[in-house]
Amino acid sequence: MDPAGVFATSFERDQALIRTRGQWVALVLFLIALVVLPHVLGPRLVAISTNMLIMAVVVVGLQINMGYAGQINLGQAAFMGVGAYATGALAIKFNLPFWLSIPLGGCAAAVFGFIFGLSAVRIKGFYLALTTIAAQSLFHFLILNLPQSWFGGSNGLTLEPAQIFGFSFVSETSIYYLCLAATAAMVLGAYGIVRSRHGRAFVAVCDDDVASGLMGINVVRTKATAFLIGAFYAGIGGALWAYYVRFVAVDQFTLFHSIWFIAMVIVGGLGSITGALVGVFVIKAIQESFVTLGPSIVAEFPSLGGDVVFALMNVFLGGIIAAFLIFEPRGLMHRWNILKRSYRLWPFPY
Amino acid sequence: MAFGGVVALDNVSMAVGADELLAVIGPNGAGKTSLMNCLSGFYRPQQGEVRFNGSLLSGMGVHHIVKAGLARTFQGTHIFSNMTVIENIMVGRHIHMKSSIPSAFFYFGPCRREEIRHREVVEEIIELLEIESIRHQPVGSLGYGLRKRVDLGRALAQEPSILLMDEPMAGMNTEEKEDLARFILDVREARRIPVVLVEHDMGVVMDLADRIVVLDFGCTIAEGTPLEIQQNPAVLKAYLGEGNR
Amino acid sequence: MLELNNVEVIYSDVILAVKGISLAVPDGKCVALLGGNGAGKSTTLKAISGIIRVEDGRVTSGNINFDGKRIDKADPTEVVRSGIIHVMEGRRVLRHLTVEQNLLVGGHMESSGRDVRKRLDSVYDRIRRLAALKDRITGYLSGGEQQMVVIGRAMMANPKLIMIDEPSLGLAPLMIDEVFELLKDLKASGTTLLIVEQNTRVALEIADYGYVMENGRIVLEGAAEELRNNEDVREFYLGLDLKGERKSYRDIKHYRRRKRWLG
Amino acid sequence: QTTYNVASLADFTGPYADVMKDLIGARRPVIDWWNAEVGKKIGVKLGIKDYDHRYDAAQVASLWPGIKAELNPIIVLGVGGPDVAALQGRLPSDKIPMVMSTAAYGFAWKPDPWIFNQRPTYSHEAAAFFDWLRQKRGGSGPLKVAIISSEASPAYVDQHKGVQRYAADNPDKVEVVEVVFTEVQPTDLTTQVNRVTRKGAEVIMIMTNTAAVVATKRALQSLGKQVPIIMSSHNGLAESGRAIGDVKQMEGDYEVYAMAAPTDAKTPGREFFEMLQSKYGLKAKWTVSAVQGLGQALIAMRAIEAAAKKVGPDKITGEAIREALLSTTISADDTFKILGNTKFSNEGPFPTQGLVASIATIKDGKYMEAAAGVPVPSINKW
Amino acid sequence: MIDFVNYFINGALVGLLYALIAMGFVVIYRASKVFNFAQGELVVFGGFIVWWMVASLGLPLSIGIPLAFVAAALFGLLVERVFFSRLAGESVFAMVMVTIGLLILIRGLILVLFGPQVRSFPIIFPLQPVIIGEILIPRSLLIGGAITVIVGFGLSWFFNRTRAGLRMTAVAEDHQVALSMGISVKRSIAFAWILGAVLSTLGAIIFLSGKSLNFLASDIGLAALPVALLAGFEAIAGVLLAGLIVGIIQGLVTAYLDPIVGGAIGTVFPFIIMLLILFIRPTGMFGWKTIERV
Ligand SMILES: Nc1ncnc2c1ncn2[C@@H]1O[C@H](COP(=O)(O)OP(=O)(O)OP(=O)(O)O)[C@@H](O)[C@H]1O
Ligand SMILES: Nc1ncnc2c1ncn2[C@@H]1O[C@H](COP(=O)(O)OP(=O)(O)OP(=O)(O)O)[C@@H](O)[C@H]1O
Ligand SMILES: [Mg+2]
Ligand SMILES: [Mg+2]
Repeated sequence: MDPAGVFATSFERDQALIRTRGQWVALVLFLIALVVLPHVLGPRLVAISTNMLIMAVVVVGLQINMGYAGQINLGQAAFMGVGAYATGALAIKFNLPFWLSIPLGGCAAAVFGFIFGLSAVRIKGFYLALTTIAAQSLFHFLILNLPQSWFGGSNGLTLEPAQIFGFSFVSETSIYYLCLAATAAMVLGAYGIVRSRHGRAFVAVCDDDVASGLMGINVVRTKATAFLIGAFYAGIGGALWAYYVRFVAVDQFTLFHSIWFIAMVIVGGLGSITGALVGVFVIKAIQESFVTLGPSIVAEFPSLGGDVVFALMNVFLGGIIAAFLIFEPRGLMHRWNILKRSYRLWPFPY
Repeated sequence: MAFGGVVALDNVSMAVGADELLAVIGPNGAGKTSLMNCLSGFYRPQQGEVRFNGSLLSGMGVHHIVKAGLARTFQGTHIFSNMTVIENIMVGRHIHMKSSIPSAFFYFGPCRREEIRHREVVEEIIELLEIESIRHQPVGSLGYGLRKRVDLGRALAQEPSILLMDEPMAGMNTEEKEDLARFILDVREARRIPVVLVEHDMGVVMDLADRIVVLDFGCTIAEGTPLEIQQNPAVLKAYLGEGNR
Repeated sequence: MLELNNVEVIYSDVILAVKGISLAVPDGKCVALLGGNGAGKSTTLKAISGIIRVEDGRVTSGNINFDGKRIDKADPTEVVRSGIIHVMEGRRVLRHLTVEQNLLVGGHMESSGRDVRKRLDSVYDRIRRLAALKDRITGYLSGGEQQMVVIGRAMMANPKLIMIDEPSLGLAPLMIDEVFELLKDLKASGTTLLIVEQNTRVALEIADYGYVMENGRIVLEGAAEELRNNEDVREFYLGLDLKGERKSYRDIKHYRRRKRWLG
Repeated sequence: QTTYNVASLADFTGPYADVMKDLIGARRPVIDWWNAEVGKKIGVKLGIKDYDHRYDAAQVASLWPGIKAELNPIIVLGVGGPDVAALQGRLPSDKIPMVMSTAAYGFAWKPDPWIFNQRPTYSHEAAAFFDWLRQKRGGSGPLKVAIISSEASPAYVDQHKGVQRYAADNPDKVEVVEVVFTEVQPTDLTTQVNRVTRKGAEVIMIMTNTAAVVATKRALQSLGKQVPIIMSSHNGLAESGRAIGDVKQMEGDYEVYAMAAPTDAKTPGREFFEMLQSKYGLKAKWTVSAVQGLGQALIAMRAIEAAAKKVGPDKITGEAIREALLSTTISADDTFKILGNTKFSNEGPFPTQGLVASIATIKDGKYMEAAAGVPVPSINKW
Repeated sequence: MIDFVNYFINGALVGLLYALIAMGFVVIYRASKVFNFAQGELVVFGGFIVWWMVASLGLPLSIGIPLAFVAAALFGLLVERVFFSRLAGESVFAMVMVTIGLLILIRGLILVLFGPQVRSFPIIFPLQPVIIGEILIPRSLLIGGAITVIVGFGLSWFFNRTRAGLRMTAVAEDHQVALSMGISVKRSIAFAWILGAVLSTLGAIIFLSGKSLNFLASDIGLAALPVALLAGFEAIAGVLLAGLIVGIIQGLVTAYLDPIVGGAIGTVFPFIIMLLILFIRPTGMFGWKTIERV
């Protein structure tokens, strides 16, 4: 939003994401920071950043699905898993290069998501959202019970590093850049989608699906599309994950992971792509600092005993999320918007 | 059209001519909204059919009927309250926009051009309805009257070839009704489309309508020009009441 | 009995919707609150009933007194217990419940089941229509029928003061007469009324006193009689021309005619 | 004296947080002991640092680069599945070997290992038990086995798949009458247990978790049947006994693993443990987890010793340790008889030959060894 | 044949247990319109309270269990006080999201308060099964099933026939309207959570009697979810039928299909049934239909 006194003079201007020079500068600086980050930070932080980037893709997808189209999605981890497995299988069996197998992994997840979304033909509201929980258990069941030669069954899949022109993405830094590029593209795409007619259709369907039907929006298709997009993002995230860890197993994609993704969306704020990114950053940062801090606390105060300290960490983490929900149920972005609004009105507060 | 034991519409036949403003009136619960719902495909009549320009509408999916050129406003508010005014009206443009998801993903290019093109149409409507100042406000925080105006704007954005309006004036004061009446007349003038209007404000109906259909308990009890209707004893008894001429 | 002094209401900490209004509703009288769209009428009612707080709004200054007690800090439930019922705009029926269940909810403060039935019968008695509809699911009722349900529900609580937001909204002429008949009846039986209404003509018929709001402020007030004869009210709210004839909607010229009292 | 670092992965906040106290409680004193009594002599000092991996592969993956940078470890002490999952692709390029505490998984059974399990897979251990029990039973027919498993984790699936493979290849030795699937916390297993006992199951294998053991035990009790249950290290007699309220109720059941059983007997392992207790501040209790920690740490220490001998104390690298692990036999005495003679090979992450298992049981209400040095048969890959 | 009967009866009883857990979802939904994702955690928490009272403090069952119910109720109240009292009137969606935070929090709390160890849950119902001919019925499930049926019909009566129940239904319909009628939304939500916590504790007792307990037992919440969906969120007595359907089908599938498939198809089957039935009845068998009016 513009500060007081700045007015949009054209429609392009009005629609642009970035409107003032200050914002441009900030964005460019941020991107530069992301690019030079591996050269400044230690490898642990780079690894964390890579992790965040992958999560960001998944959570941005969930944001479109949940924050825009209003469909709680408890299957995001499963969709991510489908992407990871598809990518893994394609890379191993057909030797596809990563720049093909990653998008195809996304597509596989998208198809899986779309199938669940299609139940919107009949099922509505909360019931629809909760059917995604079936995605989780189906995914788990299918992977473990389909022939081992397809997806490795209980053995999982082991991948070779991503390669291009003889360069392989083995080092932490190279993987980081791979993920950065993919995530940047996906996030930009997400901004595009939510600003287009599709994004509006999502919000409309979420607000009032009867009225949006009568506005010419194909409600079922829109809902299914929301799942499709959410799952596509999850799939891309899963594919990146597959190349990052280079081993894919069902227990890397559990319901509990989905719940954490949802927590990230909530903390960031529903209905904002930036919010999703903020949510990933905040939760992941807290989680990682606890993990890092924990052993040092135990080393400092051995009398406390490891398990107590660590259990307390869990409570902290849960408590922080709960606190967010109580004091800022609409997420960090909401608070930020209010701040911006008062800034815009400043110096005339009301 | 019946719901369980409740017969909402019973053998109603009517026709709207091109460029005609047809008002439908009737006491509460007469079936006016149900009629609108049948027309716009939201209800599927158990008997009978709806035709528009010769093509059969009944049985088509709701969003197909919209694409065929039928737009409507709602009784009460069925507006997307989490969206701003502009976004709401842009939703009305949905059927005219083509961009696919991949092109939306690569926003810059055709998708953006399309957005801007349609945005211009929307701005025209905003100007027409004089809601410039609330353009960027979320509709959820607007008063009832303004919402109804946005609702109309959304319908207009569909560039319909027939417009159904369900109690557009409800919740407005006289001045605003006057404005809205003006808008309706303007639209009719500019677009030359038939309008079906359901309204309880007799002043509005009598002044604007070319022809009036009166429903009661799902049946047509009268049909005619405003003057004829005003004199019709059945209508007086069922609807207007003495003293509400 | 109800008094507002310099009340200010803010939504989400930024939108000032009501900018310091004062009004009084005397015992047993009917007061009408008029005004254009977005003037802040509904907000005022919500501030009185306390519902405002669940919409992220706040009364930031001024005070609201009812029967000598301050209620601007009170919980909505306490406000209702003290005898004020707020009928919100938009026919908020409990959609999945039947008409009768809706009414029973209204009578939830009654001490015994028998008393509730008694009230129920008296409401059915007053609003015959509801008796016929009593087993229908309210979500499927027509707009006008729903309006009757919410008024009936408010009556079930046997309040001292009923605040009704746009009672005539969406009602057929005959029905409006019926509803206002009902309100008159209520008034005659001693219930105090605060009505927000767009249908100025009928509102001023029943009201003893009226306030006109614009942009969050009260711009005009006076006895109903006075208002009815006020030139501006006549033109903008009653739609009469200078001779007292109703203008035809077809003849309205298309330009901004609105005269504003303030800002 | 050259100082090297050992990274110690542990699950403090995940699902196995409860056994970690004993596991890592045993690792640290071993290293202190080694520093004092062995390292000093050969001129090597080891540091150790714990990392919380929450038993989550994602966490391991994000921890690992930091561990490398911060600690530059020459060897890693791992716990279970997630470590293997997240690191098996990386260790070869990082040239750091990892020694695991738990049994191996089928999915990690690949040649050219950088990951080393002191124990074979759960299926191997189970097979060793079945052979032993069949011999003890006598007679000729195959041993009829029922498996209670779960699909909650791929590791569980791996366990029963291995046994099924063994049974398929050795129809004369083992017959799997049925695999029953349950949830992590079964509601009730009476009908299922009734069914498998009627099918003639002579032993029920449960290597998933204690909840399944308890539910099965209750089912057996209510049916009045006496069919022994065979468990593994993580859900063994002590844990299950605690979970059911009293270890006496586990009378006649067994646990099996390719390590010494933590019985009260004065074994060399036990003596070593008590020495650590008195001299090196070991706080862990004498449990299977502690034994795992001891065994794991000892393997790592002995490998470092061997590497130091080969390349010199100042030139130890992860690679050298791996070489040493693949080329030397770590004798049973080196691990205070906690493990048998251990000889890793290029074929897989665990010794494919010459392994022995211990079987423990509850007899007259007392935890004791039922057999030791039971040979582990070989199973084809599944 | 006798096997079939056995699987059938056992499946039905397990189904009733699911129904009891699902009732926790439904009750909270019916009184506050909040879908509680932390239901499984509530069960585990209830279980730990019982364990703490009976096994750890060593109170006799007759004192320990009532005390555990009281403690659970207090916990439910605490949840409302801490988490929801501030949110009254906020969107339902926000409240539902809170339950996800709650899920994570309760897990942490359980770890801190009771530790990660697997605990032995006290034997509340006698272990000997009821044996009728060749049919063998676990006693805890049988008694639990009976309790569930009674509780189910009782609660159904409460919500559908009493004025207090109606009041809560009103809250679940529309928080704002309820407030405007002077109904305390907070109190209704508090009641919902108290009831939910108590029911969960009851569920834990039946589920865990004589078994073992640690925080992974919360998976029962997941198993009960299809039951709640199948019945419809508003249907309290309907949950009983849904539970029976799910339990019986799951029991039979586990017995006859699992060995054929060689995998745990029994665990996914409830979800498949749920999807199928939702396709026929989109708001569950007895849930309120979505009212779509314009
Ligand atoms: N979906 C439905 N299910 C059940 N009954 C319905 C449904 N839709 C309408 N009805 C019933 O049909 C009758 C006609 O309703 P409708 O909404 O068409 O009236 P209306 O003429 O628009 O009245 P109003 O002027 O009050 O809006 C009412 O009695 C209503 O209860
Ligand atoms: N929940 C809300 N959040 C933010 N702003 C609000 C909210 N509700 C109302 N407003 C703003 O407060 C102002 C007054 O609104 P209010 O609903 O009181 O008007 P009204 O006089 O009742 O209008 P109408 O006759 O159209 O119902 C409007 O400008 C509106 O934008
Ligand atoms: Mg209508
Ligand atoms: Mg209003």
